[in-house]
Amino acid sequence: MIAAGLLAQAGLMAAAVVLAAVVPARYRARAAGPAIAGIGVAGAVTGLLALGGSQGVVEMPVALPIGPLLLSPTALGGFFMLVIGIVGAIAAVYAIGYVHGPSASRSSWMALAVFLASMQLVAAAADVVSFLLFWELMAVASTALVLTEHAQRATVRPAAIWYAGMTQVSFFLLLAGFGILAAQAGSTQFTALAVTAGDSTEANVAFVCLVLGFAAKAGVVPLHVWLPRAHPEAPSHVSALMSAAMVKLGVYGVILVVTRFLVGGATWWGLLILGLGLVSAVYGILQASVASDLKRLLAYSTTENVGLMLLAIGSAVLLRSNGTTGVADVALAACLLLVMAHAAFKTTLFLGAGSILRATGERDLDRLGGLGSRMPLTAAAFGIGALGAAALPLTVGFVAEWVLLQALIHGASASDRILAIVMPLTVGAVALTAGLALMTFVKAYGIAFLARPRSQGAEQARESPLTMRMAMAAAAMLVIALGLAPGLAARAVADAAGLVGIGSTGLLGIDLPAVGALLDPAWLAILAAALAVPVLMVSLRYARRRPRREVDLAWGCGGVRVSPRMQYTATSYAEPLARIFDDSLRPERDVIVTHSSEARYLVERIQYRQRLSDVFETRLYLPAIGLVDRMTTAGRRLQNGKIHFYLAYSFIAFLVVLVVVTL
Amino acid sequence: MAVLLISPLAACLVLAVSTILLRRAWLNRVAGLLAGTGILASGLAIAAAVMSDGPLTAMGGLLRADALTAFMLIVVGAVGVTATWGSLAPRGSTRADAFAYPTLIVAFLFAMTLAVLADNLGILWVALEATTITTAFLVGHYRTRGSLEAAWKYVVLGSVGVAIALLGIVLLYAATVQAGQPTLSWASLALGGIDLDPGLVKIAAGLTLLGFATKAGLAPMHSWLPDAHSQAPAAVSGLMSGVLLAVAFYGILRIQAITDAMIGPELMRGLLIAGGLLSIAEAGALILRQRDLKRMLAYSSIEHMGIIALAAAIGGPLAISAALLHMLGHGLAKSSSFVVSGRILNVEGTTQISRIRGLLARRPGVAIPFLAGTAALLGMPPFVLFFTEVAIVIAGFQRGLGWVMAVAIALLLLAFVGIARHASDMSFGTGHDDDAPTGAVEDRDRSWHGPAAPIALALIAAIVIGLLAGPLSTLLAEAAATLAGGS
Amino acid sequence: MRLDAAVLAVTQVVVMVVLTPLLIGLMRQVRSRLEGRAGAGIAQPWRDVRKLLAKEVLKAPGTSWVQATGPVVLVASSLVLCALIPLVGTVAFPLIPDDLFVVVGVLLIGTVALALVGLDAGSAFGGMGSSRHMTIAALVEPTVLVAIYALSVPIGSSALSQIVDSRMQSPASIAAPVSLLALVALAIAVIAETSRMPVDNPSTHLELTMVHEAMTLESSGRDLAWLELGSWLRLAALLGLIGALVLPWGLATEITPLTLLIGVVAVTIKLAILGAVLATVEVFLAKLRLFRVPELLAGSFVLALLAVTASYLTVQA
Amino acid sequence: MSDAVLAQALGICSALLLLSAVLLVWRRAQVTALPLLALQGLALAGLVAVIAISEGSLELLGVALLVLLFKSIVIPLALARAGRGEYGGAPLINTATSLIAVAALTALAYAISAPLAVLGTGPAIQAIPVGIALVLYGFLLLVTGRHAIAQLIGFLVIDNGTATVAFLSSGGVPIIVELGVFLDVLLVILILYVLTGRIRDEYGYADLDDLTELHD
Repeated sequence: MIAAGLLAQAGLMAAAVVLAAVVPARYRARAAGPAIAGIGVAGAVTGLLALGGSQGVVEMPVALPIGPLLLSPTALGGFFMLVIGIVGAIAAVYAIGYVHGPSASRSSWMALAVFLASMQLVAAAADVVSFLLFWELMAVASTALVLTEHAQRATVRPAAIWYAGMTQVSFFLLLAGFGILAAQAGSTQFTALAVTAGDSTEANVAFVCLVLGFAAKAGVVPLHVWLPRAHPEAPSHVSALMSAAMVKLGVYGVILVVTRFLVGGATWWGLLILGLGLVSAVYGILQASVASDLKRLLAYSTTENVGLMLLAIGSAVLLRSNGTTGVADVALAACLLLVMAHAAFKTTLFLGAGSILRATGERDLDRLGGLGSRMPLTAAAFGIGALGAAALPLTVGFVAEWVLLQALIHGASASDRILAIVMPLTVGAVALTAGLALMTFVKAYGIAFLARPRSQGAEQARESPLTMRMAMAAAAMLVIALGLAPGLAARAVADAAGLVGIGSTGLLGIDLPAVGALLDPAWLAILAAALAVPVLMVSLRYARRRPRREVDLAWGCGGVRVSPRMQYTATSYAEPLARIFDDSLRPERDVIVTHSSEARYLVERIQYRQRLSDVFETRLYLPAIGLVDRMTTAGRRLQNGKIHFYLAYSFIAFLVVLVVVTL
Repeated sequence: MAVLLISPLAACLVLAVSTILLRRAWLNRVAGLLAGTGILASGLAIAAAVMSDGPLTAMGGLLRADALTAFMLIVVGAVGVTATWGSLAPRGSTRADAFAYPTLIVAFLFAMTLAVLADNLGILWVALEATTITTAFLVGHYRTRGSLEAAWKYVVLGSVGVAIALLGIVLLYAATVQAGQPTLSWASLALGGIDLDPGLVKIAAGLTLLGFATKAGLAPMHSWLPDAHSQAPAAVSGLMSGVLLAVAFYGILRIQAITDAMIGPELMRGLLIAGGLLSIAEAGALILRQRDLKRMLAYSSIEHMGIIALAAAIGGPLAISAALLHMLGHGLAKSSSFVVSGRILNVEGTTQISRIRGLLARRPGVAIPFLAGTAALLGMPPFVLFFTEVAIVIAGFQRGLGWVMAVAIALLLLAFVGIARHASDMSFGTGHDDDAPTGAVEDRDRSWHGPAAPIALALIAAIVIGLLAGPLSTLLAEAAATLAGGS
Repeated sequence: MRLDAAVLAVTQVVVMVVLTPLLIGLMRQVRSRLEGRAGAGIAQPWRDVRKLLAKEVLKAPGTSWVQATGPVVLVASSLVLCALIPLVGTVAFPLIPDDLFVVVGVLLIGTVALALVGLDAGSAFGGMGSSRHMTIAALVEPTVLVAIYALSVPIGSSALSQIVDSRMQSPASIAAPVSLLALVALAIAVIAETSRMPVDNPSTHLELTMVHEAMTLESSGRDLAWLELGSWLRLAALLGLIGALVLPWGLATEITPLTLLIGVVAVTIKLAILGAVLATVEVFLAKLRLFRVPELLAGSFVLALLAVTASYLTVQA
Repeated sequence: MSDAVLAQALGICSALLLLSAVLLVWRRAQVTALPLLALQGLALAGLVAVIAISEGSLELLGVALLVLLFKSIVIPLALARAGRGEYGGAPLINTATSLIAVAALTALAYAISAPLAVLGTGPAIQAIPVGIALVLYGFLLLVTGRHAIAQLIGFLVIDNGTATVAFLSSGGVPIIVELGVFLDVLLVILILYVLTGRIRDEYGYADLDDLTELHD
């Protein structure tokens, strides 16, 4: 069954590629879209089977004696395949209605099929070479997708280069890490790599390489720089796939490392992962909270969520080495729940952002507004996604964060000083993250959908076509359904990683006996509904008596003018925060005051400009790139065109070799 | 069976002579392609024969073919076909100086075939030097100042470098004379039966390696390469980058097999690692700020030869078969890329990277093969170079050369970023300076500007060979075993 | 058990709805008297709510469904808070534990509803208030969670009823340094979250200093009534929580009419005391500049963190 | 002829080879360079002839004649035609430095020839360092020579050195290889000759200083 599922994915991929290539442009979306959705469904079904314990192998021979390539998903792989498959299917359906211009081209559809299938097969890979193969294939396809609109915007090209470069960094790190492991194990098959590593130098180096490699793909600070550039430039269904599915494979990799390849190990392993997660979470959401480009905001929020996932993994590693395996399991469960939650709400949000982009041509929040009434379904779906991203109760985001916090507060113990210091700080950081996420998504939703339109595009927005609405609704429904019935998710998560002490209770609530906590959001919803009834009854009673009366203008203390430019914008909304975190965000601000020509005291206009760049990019990467640049510029002098120099190189090499061989 | 070995050489000779004597335009046009096809066919035939009957010999042992030979012949033939077919001039066009060109191309292919088939280090040397001779005027074909300069540098640096190899071969011969069994046959030497003085073998091996490394384009002996490759006509650049380097490296592999049998692998490993890392570093540094497309491709060849050198240093069945497959994959991809770069030069009038913009939007027929070739060269899956690079790194770690691999990987990143950035600068975007968004580019040029089939076939082959188990993997394994036979 | 919990929840909700306007009235009255004014009487807030409910609602152009639903969500969330927090008794629902993280989550739903209402009309003041409100909420969250963490460490659970229960059984723990630090931190957080002095001035009429008031500027009629009531309920519930933590006496541990009565009386007294104290303190405080608020909150975060660290020391001892 | 005479002849030829090479480095003018090159060819031919006689090999005698014909007559004459009397500017390093370099390279040649002692103890083996020194000098000429002809001469000196080593160490490589090598070298010289002409046509002189158009 598993083998059939894997072959079905490959077959559907081939079919989708062929369809995309041969079907004429008019029908292309309707032909390729469903085929790609099929890839996702096949992946989800295969993943579900693998999660349920089915096993199966697909072998593929290669020319070199490093094969055969093995595909055989484990339960954990199946879990990720399931998540990716569902996201993929939704995004593919969405794409049918969404694609236009370059994103409707042959190459774009072909790349999409390859992208989705290779992501799913990464989760199925059971040996180093096939893992790296599909990993890199996924990178190539996604780079092609990021480049889709290269002829439309000048920002696409640098984004793709950053992405390709960082992806290659990730690939090389993984190659080195896996190389070390394979050399140690004498085999490239995962089953052989699965050895408990001692505290050897090789294990340490391999650990760092692998974790950093996966972290780069997951968009973890400080390797995240590609993410806020690439995600916004890609077409939105691709952004959704990248953000909700692809970066998860980085998390998958880290989990593989700590639960399969390098089990146990030094305390600093756990601290490293936790530290990376902590910094990513806080930095990511801080950047998101001050971003005004909607897709950039969502991209940084991905960094935040991946940070939380890593933080959970790091705590699990620390707790396991401390001996509290029950709590460690809860932490790992939190990570997987976060994966699921993030996949659900980030899909919703990116699809929503795409819907906005398609309707208005804008992704700058400062130019949106008033879309709630113009695009009701998009507004509702985006709203639900935003609630999820803000981790508010009744959404899956809340469940995941709740489990994480339960693990964290039960993790510390007085006997372990490191944990006693680390855990409170972690809780504080998670809380700050949650608070800023709340602010971020209130801003995103409030500025985009409420108030009056801030641009012509927003003014004339119309609701998106059916397939897009279907996809958004499905994704939003997942956010709520998993939030109300997390029991199912909990069971899946427990199966995926072989965790004990995670179960379901009540109306599919979640039960964590290891930390003595349980939560049944369905009952909470019922309670809330029951309490809301009398309030609503009162409201309705008065509403019938005194209906709402439309007025011409809002009041605004008498200060509201007609111009929508008088409204608060995303930039102004985040301004207090940008000021508070001035030291870590380092925004560039220009205030240009033009005085009236008649009198210096009169101001004709004031221009305020604020640019937020990524601190890591400007402080870490650009200097490093500059250094390499200077070195290569110096290196160019070696090849200065003078044949005498060239002969001298040969001569020197000759002399050196002579000396070496006669020594 | 001896006829199998002689036939490709004879065919090339006949073709070369006919181009001189007959002076038929159609023959001149397709002579290179015919020679390439012949070599490819004989390579396949020899491969089949070798795999069923073991090594073949001819002409009193001067020519010999084993699995490695057969594989190299396939490389020469396949790249020859790609490069010559891909840059086939339109029918009826006349080229200045056209009569020498086809003759030299065929002679060039002949020399490489001879180098691969000869079971004598002396003849191998002669054949390698002959490649310099035949390509000198090909490099200088365009008769511009640049090509003249390139030709001069090429001949001087190439000959001087190869002269060092001759010194090494001479010393090796002296050692065999002293041991009482004078021979230059690598087949006999690699068996390890002859008791040579290790000190002498070390000198001989070091010098031969250095000499062949010149032709193989390994730093610091590579200086001729970017100039020659950038100035030669596209087909010649493709042939030089795609096979000449590989054939020279074949010489290194033969020497290595001999020394491994006699003095152990340490010396060659050390030298090859130094050369490999230097090459990758040099290539990475110069690609990053490269201004010319063809020079960039040339440096990429240096980078790939560095990778192959590292693989040779690692040794063992996995690394060696990866190195061999890498040669084939690189040959196919690089010759296609050079052919496409020739088309870019034709249609854009320049190979300056900064003056080529928006290629994909304006000329998809050229840009798509260019991008595909670049992806292949960058080791992106599903192209075969992905598998070989992964295999080489894994083999390196298995050999305990972890730090070497780490450094190599870090340096490869430079080359990757450089090539990726240049390729994307040239291909993507609108092609207008201001990068203003344009809905549709008006005069979109979909023509391939040359035969599409060879490029497509070469790139498809560069994918397929990685996934082709069965006969290919047997051939590779046997070829690797040939080299490891003595140790 | 579940029935018990339901009875308790209903009691708490009803009691709080009745008491809250009176509490606000009390606080205003205390303040008026201290400032030398007569005051409007304790029941004035009640009258205000009733009046507002009956008034016509004005709908500005561009406003959306948020204008109408936001206030209802705020009130509902506040009511859920009243049901979950152990105000009258410590009998919790088995499947909806009064887990502190859940409580905070519900609280935040109200915060968000309020912030969205502020943004809905598109007036500059609404946005300003909303922005400030959310900024403060974001910065308060670490303090709240870490303070909760500190309180949960000694008993190994984050369920409020269990925390309060354990305090009832060993009153000495209330005065422990851990508890004091955590309570101070929590109190600051509550003040910030409910927009009281010195973070926000609830009775300000200067638009540029407003936080809470700015968000409700565009609401009228029953919307405004619900917004006011919801916010008051939040304040009351949180004060009640602090009351239960500081003075955990009088809470019903099992549900009988008598214990319920005692609980109701106790919570009334506690709220009255805390309200009066808060109002008194507020008279002597000036509102902080907005950009000084983070300092206050950072301070409270440090207190909470110290509390956690201290709690490990205590456990060890 | 007796061994002693042969050894004597061998010594004279080796000394002439070395001397001509040192003088080539020292005196940088075409007027002297080409005769010196011819002298070197002559010495090499003599060396081959001596070895041929000592081994009684007719083949080698033929080789000696070929060497004589080409290396001491044809090539120097051809170069004289190609060079047209020019020899470019002064070498890149001055004469004193060149001579110090020569001394150092000679010492190096002897130092690295130590492992070659295993080949035997005869006078031929003793003279091998001369061949290696020639190769090194040739390189020096190449690296410092500014003119095309100067580089050609450097290349020829390297080739002479290699040949010297070949003949001294083993009496020459197999004849087919020997012929191939010879042909190759001739062709390379021919090509460089043609290219020199083209460079002159293009630039008006055959100085290599201006050949720096291709660079990074």
